[in-house]
Amino acid sequence: FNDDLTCVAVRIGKTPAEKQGTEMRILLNSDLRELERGRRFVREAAGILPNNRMAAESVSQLQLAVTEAITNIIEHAYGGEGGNKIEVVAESYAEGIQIALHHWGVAVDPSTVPPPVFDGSSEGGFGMFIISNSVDFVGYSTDEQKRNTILLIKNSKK
Amino acid sequence: FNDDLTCVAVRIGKTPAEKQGTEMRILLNSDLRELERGRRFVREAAGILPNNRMAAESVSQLQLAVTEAITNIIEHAYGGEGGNKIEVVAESYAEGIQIALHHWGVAVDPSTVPPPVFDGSSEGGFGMFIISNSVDFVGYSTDEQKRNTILLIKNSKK
Amino acid sequence: MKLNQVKYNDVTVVTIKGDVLDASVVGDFKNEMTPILKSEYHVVFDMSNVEFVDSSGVGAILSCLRTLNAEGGDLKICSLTKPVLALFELVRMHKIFDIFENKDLAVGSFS
Amino acid sequence: MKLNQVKYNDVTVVTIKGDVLDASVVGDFKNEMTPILKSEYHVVFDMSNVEFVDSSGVGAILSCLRTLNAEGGDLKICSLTKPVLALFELVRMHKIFDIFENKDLAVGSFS
Ligand SMILES: Nc1ncnc2c1ncn2[C@@H]1O[C@H](COP(=O)(O)OP(=O)(O)O)[C@@H](O)[C@H]1O
Ligand SMILES: Nc1ncnc2c1ncn2[C@@H]1O[C@H](COP(=O)(O)OP(=O)(O)O)[C@@H](O)[C@H]1O
Repeated sequence: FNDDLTCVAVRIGKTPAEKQGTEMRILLNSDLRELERGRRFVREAAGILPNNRMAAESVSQLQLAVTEAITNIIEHAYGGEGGNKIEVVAESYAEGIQIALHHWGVAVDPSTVPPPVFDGSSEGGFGMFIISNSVDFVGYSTDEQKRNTILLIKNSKK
Repeated sequence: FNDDLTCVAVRIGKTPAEKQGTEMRILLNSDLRELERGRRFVREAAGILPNNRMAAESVSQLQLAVTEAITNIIEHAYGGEGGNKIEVVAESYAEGIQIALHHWGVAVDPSTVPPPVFDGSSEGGFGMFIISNSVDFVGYSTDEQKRNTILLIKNSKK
Repeated sequence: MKLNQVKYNDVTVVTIKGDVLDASVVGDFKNEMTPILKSEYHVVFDMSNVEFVDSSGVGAILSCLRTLNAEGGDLKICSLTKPVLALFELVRMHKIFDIFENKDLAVGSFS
Repeated sequence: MKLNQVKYNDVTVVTIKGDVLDASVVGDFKNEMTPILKSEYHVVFDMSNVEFVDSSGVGAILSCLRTLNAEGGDLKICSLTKPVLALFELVRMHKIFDIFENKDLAVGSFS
């Protein structure tokens, strides 16, 4: 990790996030208290383009997907252990927002995850279903440096 | 540009493209003869994951969108001038493929482009319509270094 | 997380005062609910302040319902904000919970 | 780009021999078509070899149709491969062109 990223992460709480054109980055700790910052980051990314008329409902859905993804990274990929990093990169387009969540924990093969049980008998297992149903694209990948990416795309127009 | 990219571009014609985990890159010249290489690159990206069962029809549609996007970059963004670069980056997921086309020419605001005329009276103006209708997401952006990106996402499952 | 409790005869209305019920606060929520679930049978969650719930929040509310049901009690929910209702519908929880537009209807449903 | 020409009475069947008709070859295609459009009135494009067409290819074929129509001639198309037919439908060109399953039907349609 380079220090610039850390610097952005520190500053985003106070000032508008560092903007690189239409790209924004934030570095989060593997701590559930970071979820609020993750959602604020999404709100900022949604507001970055003057003509990006993403409906409030769509922004909420993207925030929900990002919350679930960060929670899964912290709880499952990092096994609930603090001190690990999650890098979040947003690219804003008039047509929508792309959010890439990078982590260096355990990868998941989403095709092995069973669908949720909706009969009220299970209190968990809804996260990945919620993610898939709140955005227009979700992809999971791992590169050769063992960096995992969860990629989310949300169209502005529904 | 760094030389590594150029190197990849040179090699892709003969060997499978350089693979960085699930990411692939290629550097194209602003020359319409590069279109075929663009399509071959898409085919390779579609074949990179063993469990990426992208239907042949979807691969064709993504190839079509990439062809139209490269053509637009060469003809409109670069005004038909040779000697300019187009960097193409593919990220493959089990769930689909993301293709980013980067160029340093004139940006387009897609909201200003009129929809095509379908009555046979016009021989052009179909490109952006075809792109939008051949992929699941298309986004246009420009960063502060004047690098333009056309981002295309194609889901594996239709 | 601070919960507000008001009793209407044998119905306890619990108002969630924070605007978020996500994985970062769900532990506190469950802890604060434990004594309430031990002492009460008829509970209403007034969620009018809650603008954001995630899957762990849904799971925690479901857990309250199951605890109460196991003791012969029941849980009703009221005043869901738009995004929260949308989530409940997405995970089909509108078929599991009795959801009411406002507190009065939820309280009244117990009698 | 090489075009193959065969005459059936007053109908000229032009077979596009390459498998691609995109912006990189559309200039050649138009050049090679120019003399044919000048001398012929009834033309069929046999596209059975063509696996890939882009918007400029569609535009070029449209241009041939318009040239022929302006002289009182006509253009029919046949044997579209699946991806090419999909593109024609996407840009509604199946409503502009007479498209036939095979060469015989296309040639026969002129009589
Ligand atoms: N990012 C991730 N990294 C590793 N494992 C994950 C990840 N996301 C999900 N999982 C696995 O998939 C399962 C289902 O996840 P999810 O649908 O979010 O429900 P829950 O988190 O409630 O279990 C998890 O229990 C975990 O085993
Ligand atoms: N990448 C681009 N860069 C600059 N201008 C573009 C780009 N793509 C499209 N345009 C503009 O939008 C117009 C419509 O493009 P398109 O729909 O592809 O049809 P055509 O290329 O046949 O004109 C173009 O004529 C051009 O002015």
